[in-house]
Amino acid sequence: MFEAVLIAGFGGQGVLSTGQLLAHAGMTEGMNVSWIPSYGPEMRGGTANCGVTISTRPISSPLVSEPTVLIAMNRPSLEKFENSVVAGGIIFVNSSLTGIRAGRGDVRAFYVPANEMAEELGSVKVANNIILGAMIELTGVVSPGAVEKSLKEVLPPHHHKMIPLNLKALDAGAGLVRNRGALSAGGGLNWPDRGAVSQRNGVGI
Amino acid sequence: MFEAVLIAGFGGQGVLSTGQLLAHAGMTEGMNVSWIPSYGPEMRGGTANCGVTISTRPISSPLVSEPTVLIAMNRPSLEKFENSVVAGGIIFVNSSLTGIRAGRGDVRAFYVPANEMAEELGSVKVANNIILGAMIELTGVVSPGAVEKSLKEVLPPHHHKMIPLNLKALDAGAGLVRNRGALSAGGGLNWPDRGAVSQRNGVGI
Amino acid sequence: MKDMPFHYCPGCTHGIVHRLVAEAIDELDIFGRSVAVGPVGCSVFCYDYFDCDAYQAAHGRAPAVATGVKRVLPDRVVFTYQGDGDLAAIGTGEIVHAAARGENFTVIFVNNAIYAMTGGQMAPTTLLGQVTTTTPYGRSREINGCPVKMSEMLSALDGTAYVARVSAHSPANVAKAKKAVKKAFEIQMRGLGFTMVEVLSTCPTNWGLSPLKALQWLEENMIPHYPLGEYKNPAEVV
Amino acid sequence: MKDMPFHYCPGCTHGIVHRLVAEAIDELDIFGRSVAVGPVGCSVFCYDYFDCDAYQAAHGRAPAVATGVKRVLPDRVVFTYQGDGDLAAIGTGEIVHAAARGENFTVIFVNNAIYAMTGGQMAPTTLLGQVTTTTPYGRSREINGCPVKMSEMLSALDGTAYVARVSAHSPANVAKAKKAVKKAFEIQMRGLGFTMVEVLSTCPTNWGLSPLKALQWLEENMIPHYPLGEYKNPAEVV
Amino acid sequence: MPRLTFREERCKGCGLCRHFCPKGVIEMAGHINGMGFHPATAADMEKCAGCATCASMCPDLAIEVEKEEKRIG
Amino acid sequence: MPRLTFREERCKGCGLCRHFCPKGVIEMAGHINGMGFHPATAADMEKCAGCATCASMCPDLAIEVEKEEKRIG
Amino acid sequence: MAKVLMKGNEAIGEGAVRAGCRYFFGYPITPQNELPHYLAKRLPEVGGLYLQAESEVASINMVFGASGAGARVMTSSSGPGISLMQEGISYLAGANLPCVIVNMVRGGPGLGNIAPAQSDYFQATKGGGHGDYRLLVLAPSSVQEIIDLTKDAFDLSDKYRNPVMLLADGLLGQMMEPVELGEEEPATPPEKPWAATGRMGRDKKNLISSLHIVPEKCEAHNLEMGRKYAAISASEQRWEDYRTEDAELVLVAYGTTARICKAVVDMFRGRGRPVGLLRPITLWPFPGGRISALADAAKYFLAVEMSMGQMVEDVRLAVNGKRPVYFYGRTGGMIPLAGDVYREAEKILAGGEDEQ
Amino acid sequence: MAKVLMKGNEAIGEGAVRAGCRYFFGYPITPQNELPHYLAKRLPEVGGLYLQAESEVASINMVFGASGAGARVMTSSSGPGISLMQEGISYLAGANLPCVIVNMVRGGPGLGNIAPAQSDYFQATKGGGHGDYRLLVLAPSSVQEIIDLTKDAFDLSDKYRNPVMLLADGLLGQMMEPVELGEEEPATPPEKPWAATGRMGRDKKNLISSLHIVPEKCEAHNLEMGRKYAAISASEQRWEDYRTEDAELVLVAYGTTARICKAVVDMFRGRGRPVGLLRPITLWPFPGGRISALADAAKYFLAVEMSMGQMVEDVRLAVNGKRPVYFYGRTGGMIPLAGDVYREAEKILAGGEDEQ
Ligand SMILES: Cc1ncc(C[n+]2csc(CCOP(=O)(O)OP(=O)(O)O)c2C)c(N)n1
Ligand SMILES: Cc1ncc(C[n+]2csc(CCOP(=O)(O)OP(=O)(O)O)c2C)c(N)n1
Ligand code: SF4
Ligand code: SF4
Ligand code: SF4
Ligand code: SF4
Ligand code: SF4
Ligand code: SF4
Ligand SMILES: [Mg+2]
Ligand SMILES: [Mg+2]
Repeated sequence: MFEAVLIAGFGGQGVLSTGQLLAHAGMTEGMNVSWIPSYGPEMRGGTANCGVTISTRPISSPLVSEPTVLIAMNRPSLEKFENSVVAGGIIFVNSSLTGIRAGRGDVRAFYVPANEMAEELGSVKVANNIILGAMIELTGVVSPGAVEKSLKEVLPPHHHKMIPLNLKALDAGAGLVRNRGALSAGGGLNWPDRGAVSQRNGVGI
Repeated sequence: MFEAVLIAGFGGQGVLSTGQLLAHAGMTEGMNVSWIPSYGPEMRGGTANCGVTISTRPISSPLVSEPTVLIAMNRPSLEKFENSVVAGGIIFVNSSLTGIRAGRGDVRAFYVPANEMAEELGSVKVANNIILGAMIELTGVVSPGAVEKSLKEVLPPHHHKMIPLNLKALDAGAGLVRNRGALSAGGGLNWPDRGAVSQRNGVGI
Repeated sequence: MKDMPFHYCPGCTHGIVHRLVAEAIDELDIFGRSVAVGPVGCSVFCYDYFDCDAYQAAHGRAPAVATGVKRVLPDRVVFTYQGDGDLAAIGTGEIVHAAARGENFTVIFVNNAIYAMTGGQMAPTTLLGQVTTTTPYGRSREINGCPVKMSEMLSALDGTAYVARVSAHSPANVAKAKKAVKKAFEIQMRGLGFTMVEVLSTCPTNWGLSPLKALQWLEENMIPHYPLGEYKNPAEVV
Repeated sequence: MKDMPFHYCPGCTHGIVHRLVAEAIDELDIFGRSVAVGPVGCSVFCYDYFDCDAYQAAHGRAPAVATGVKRVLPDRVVFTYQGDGDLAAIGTGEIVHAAARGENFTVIFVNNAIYAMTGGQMAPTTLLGQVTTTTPYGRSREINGCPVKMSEMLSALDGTAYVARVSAHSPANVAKAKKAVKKAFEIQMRGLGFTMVEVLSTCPTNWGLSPLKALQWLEENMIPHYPLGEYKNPAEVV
Repeated sequence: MPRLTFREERCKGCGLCRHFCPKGVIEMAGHINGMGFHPATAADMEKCAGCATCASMCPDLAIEVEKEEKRIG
Repeated sequence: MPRLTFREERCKGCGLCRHFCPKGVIEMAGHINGMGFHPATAADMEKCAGCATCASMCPDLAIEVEKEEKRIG
Repeated sequence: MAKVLMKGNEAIGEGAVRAGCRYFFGYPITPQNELPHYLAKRLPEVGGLYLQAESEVASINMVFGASGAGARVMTSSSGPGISLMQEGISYLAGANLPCVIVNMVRGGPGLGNIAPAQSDYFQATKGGGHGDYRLLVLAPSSVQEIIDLTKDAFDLSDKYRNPVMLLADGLLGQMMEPVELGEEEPATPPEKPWAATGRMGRDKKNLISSLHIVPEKCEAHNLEMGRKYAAISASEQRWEDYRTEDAELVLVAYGTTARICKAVVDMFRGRGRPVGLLRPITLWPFPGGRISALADAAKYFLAVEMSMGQMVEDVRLAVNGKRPVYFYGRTGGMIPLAGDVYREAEKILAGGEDEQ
Repeated sequence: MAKVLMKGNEAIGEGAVRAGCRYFFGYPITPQNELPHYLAKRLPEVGGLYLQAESEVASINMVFGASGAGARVMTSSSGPGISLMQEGISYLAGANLPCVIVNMVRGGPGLGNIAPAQSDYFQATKGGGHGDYRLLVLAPSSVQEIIDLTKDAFDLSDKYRNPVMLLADGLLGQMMEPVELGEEEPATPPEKPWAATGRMGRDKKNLISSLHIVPEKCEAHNLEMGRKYAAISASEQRWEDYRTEDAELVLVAYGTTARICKAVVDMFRGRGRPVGLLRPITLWPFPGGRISALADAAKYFLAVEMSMGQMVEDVRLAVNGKRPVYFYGRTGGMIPLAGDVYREAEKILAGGEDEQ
């Protein structure tokens, strides 16, 4: 098993901690893992991304230059990284903040209106976990149980009260996958207009 | 012609400027010259020395590690440098501040009670020029005229009033040599007791 | 000011201070002969916004760079723009001696009580008790000493012509800040010596506060320790 | 004090200051737990004379070195001995921040208005008009600014406990200097914070004056610019 | 009536303008701009006094106020 | 009578002791010491008050004054 | 024991605490900030001190004082800050003081950027400061190795009374990997009878100094240091051989680039082609002996660095003309990709590349 | 024209003034003080400015500002001070700024002493600061050459927009020799349209910066610098061949040691023995091409330095295993004597010496 996951978005969207959660879950399941951020000065507004490698064999290079999975939390991320995905790879797109579709035909792309779904759940902050839930449900790279266990370790104690909400988000993402059944590459999924939150349940992944 | 002259004494005895005067005179006469100090922090009390090389051929190394002439203005200088003098070389000793004699048999040594002579002339500061005068008279490495010319260049203008005194000192030194006639190596010269200024004319060089 | 969006976080008062400087340059009509010397800190890209000729100085060394510039070009209007880490920590020697020499340039000193760019570490200006990434238990007087008051300290030097501390936490204070910045430039233009305007500023991101709460925190916590006012005026001006 | 002759020039008051420090250590009976941190300057060999454990710090960095020592060994009595070039020029950042942190050691600051060891160049403390090897036309306010008053400047910091300026130019002043040095050590021993004694001192060699004339020059020229007195006392002591 | 222009693409939704506007003119928009923020907008332009307080507190040069000739930002 | 000891080998002939001695006890010797200086010496020990002023101004720890138990330098 | 997921920077901090380091003096700079953040929390827990200095110059001189007083002490920075420390580092080396200095290298020169780089190799290994001195330079390439080498850094530093530099790049500092921390054993730093701690009745005074005003003594001191360096060179060279047994082409790379080169070696080996990697773990002393030995059998060498070519000089000195030595590098914060290194290596194997 | 007797340090000052340098920022340190003393007097005479900075860190950053403003500008120091300048030097190189930096090398490491040395060679030539940059390094060996190279230093610096270091030792700085100053010609520094002087109506703004936050751009900048360095390497290597025609043994030495080695060569030649001297004048770019060419005929090389062995690495890189390269050095302020070098050379000629 080998997955190289690239998670990218605006600074502040929590892409780094989502990656850490994923890496930690991999470690919990006894895999070799590495997590590596693109880091920048403190100022907000730029893009942030991190690469997580999860593998049954020792990891030689921790760099994720050719991801097997891309999670694009906003439009610039999709534009910047779409082409780096390996042929046959998977792209998850946060359709709430993207407004465009992936152009490649040799990868599978899924569109999740994560911001709207998250706001519905009660906090836009869990948008990333909605997509993460979908991703692990689809790829099986780690088990939901491992993620749940890791949440406790990764979140600082004073944030443990957020765990139920995070689990809900993960489950909502997984639900999208479970409910869609067979997924077709390029997924003939439509995506909502900006702000058209009411459509979100109709689209899913 | 090649002379490598080492002039050594207490800091403050003017050994560095005496060396500069000699080097300048050599330059004035169209020779290749170099002057090189042992330099130290500003504090007084240590020993200072400089090496002057005067040569008809280009000077490869300006270091004076094996002087042909040593001028020892005090006792530590004689002790430190006596052995470095080349066989057949010459040592001038300021007997006013030395109290010991050179021990080597393969060099010629001359003892000049320079401090006492200088005080007699009016200033202890010209002690070095007394020995310099003796040295150039004996070796002929530069002409007295060149030294006189150089004095004007080397002394800052506000010290030009000191030139006559310096010339007198040079001449007094030269006089020692002239008056002694043939000089024997190791010069059977006696030297004065400390402070026994009255004896000085009897000793000369 | 070049028309490009600032890279600062939402509500960061660096942007306000930038505008004040730009307005002073415009109002004094000195754009063509202005030279900016930028720091290392969140405002490291300030040269992108000030459209005049500019230098990106090493961390803390803007006053030395500005000295070099101004000594070569004495008729230009030179200013540095520096954070509190830049000016009050690593750059202490340079600012003290530029002030002592009475270097004839203007320093815009943005004090936000923190090293913002590097992730919210304690600065010499961090308040007692303030939690930062390097004072997780709060700044303690025993370990780190008291916050350093640069305006007071530099005013004690004979070389300083004009030193003022202003704040960006409310419209009225921004208006005063604007006057101080302009005055500093004017004094420089008259060749009267070293001028510095310290602007108390916010860092919502590293303080962990909303932009608005940050302004309040500034008012309630910083101003008592860093009193506002003009600390020094040149004899020629008083 | 080790019994070896000082390397200082005739009449140099560094020797007097050395003796005062040694006497304070003796009288307080703290020799065994004293640690000296020496500078780069004419007193670079001071570790040879103080017979306690010692450090030879980089030029200007004695306060940083002393910080390292004292933080590891808080029950020792640590002092730095620094010249005006060392402390007021290259070491500005280190002295300001040691003072600001309230580091609990003592600084003996020997101000002779010149860089002596390197041959008499201008120091930040050199007086206006004073001729040095790098101000051959006399120090000018326009080019070099005004002489820096460290005791005044450091007193403005909250971290300083005791700051005094004394002089070595006459027996009465030497007696006062001795009291100040001893008091500084005592305050350190009580853990009250940063203590500094600035001693106005002569450099006959680089001033180009006889030892006696140098004392007079100090009295007539330095003291008017550098007023003597205690600039700061800890609350606990006043 | 004074003219108030929001340069939406520069706005970071910090809300300082809204807070300091003495007339309650400004609100945050429901939509998100290119940088991902809810931009400020004039909800009730009628009330605007043209005092430019909003512009003076805007850290992002996102507001232009024109009142007669006066122009800030 | 107080005892005054000059450590001649440390003396640099600066003359400060002579200048500050309130009783005119001290003179510079005619001879030169190992470092090349004319050392200070007690010319008229009778007059010495044992005040130790000389020692307090000596930069070279070259003077010891003993007066009863007191000892400086 | 359970594994922990840790950032490289934090791993240095934990490694240091476990090595008995109780004093850290530093000044913030990206990309090493997680280290001071970690220690600011962690050191007080174990009775230690995290002190933020006013500058890197002050930091390194505080280290001088603390080390002289006998403590295990560390500082950390990156490019610009390390440059500011050069005088202090030279003083530490000259005074025979142990300490650990971390350089999380970023893109240069000047302010450059904060992305990972290896362009401070010369500065670290040849002496960025003045005078004849050397630092021991350790180059980890995984978070686990960071923990292990941090401990070794303190031990080596005390053993030889010499500063040790831990040289990594921003990527290693920021990266997270699972690490095995092991049992926390009490560190046992050696006695330091030379430390200047106040005499406290000791017969002779201790002096911490790098001053030797008499040239003869200064030379003797340098020769003494030279003997120490020769001993270190003889016994402390460390490296990892990765599939070099029969390699025709030997890649030489350290730190992050070594990770990438391992992937390249695996790609070649997967295709049955004899390519290996020599990974220097000590950059000084450089494992020149091992490289020289490899040069007897291998045909080509390729140094891969995140720089314009610095370590390659040491590879050339070791190979000493026996075989061609090629160089491939990215710089300014760019990281070589395995594919690019692979292509470069293929060109060499095909014999079509000029040595440069 | 009449000759003048001048100290090396003063000669730098006069050379600088004649090269059109009007700004000097510096901080005192032995053994270069005669240079600031000279300029403090001389610069005001020609309308220039001598400004004493509060430290070497401030000096080099003042140089940054003055150079950015278009001036010919210089600073000077020795060992410890030069170490403190390393961050600033890296910034200057990164911002493509011309300037001349003098290092009158003294004994190290640490405070060391003030006697002459050559132990800052690595620092000067490999980059004591962080990042991939180079300084041009010129090494005069007589007072006359100091005058000439000082002028060249400014020209090269402006030509390549790169800092140039004049590397000498305390002995050269303190020594006096007669020099021919020549006519004082007005210097003609090139136009500097890139200087940040205030726009004064200029269309585009000028920015002096070493910041390239985006790694791709930082790499491009480094590659651009790399091309510049390649051009310098190709056209600016300078050396003196002294009786190398038929030399079996080639001594390699610069500065003061080259003077001594000339005496050694003369001693050998006087006895009819084929010994020569290759004197690098540029230490970077190092005249490796010339040495490599000599290695075709010569049998042995002996590098002589006042250090523990630094330049010898560059000699080895140039010789690249073709011939044995020996080293003889004194350090810590000690100066090799001609007689000692002679004996060392004789051992090599007799074949009894191991390469080390
Ligand atoms: C020599 C050096 N040391 C450290 C840094 C890292 N650094 C960059 S910005 C900064 C602090 C900035 O704080 P401040 O000056 O207060 O500016 P702010 O970001 O708060 O506006 C530091 C420490 C650096 N770039 N160079
Ligand atoms: C980094 C560095 N810069 C410069 C020097 C040279 N230096 C030695 S002592 C000194 C100045 C000493 O002046 P001060 O501190 O006033 O002491 P004084 O000799 O007057 O007692 C200088 C500049 C040095 N050793 N190290
Ligand atoms: S980190 Fe703080 S100072 Fe920096 S841009 Fe953000 S709010 Fe402003
Ligand atoms: S140079 Fe001046 S300070 Fe130094 S020892 Fe001599 S008199 Fe004292
Ligand atoms: S101009 Fe004044 S009234 Fe109008 S929106 Fe702005 S702050 Fe409100
Ligand atoms: S103050 Fe400016 S940036 Fe903030 S919300 Fe208002 S318009 Fe937007
Ligand atoms: S003790 Fe007093 S009276 Fe006696 S010699 Fe000394 S100064 Fe004069
Ligand atoms: S004061 Fe001391 S050194 Fe000076 S003359 Fe008197 S005894 Fe000698
Ligand atoms: Mg700040
Ligand atoms: Mg001084």
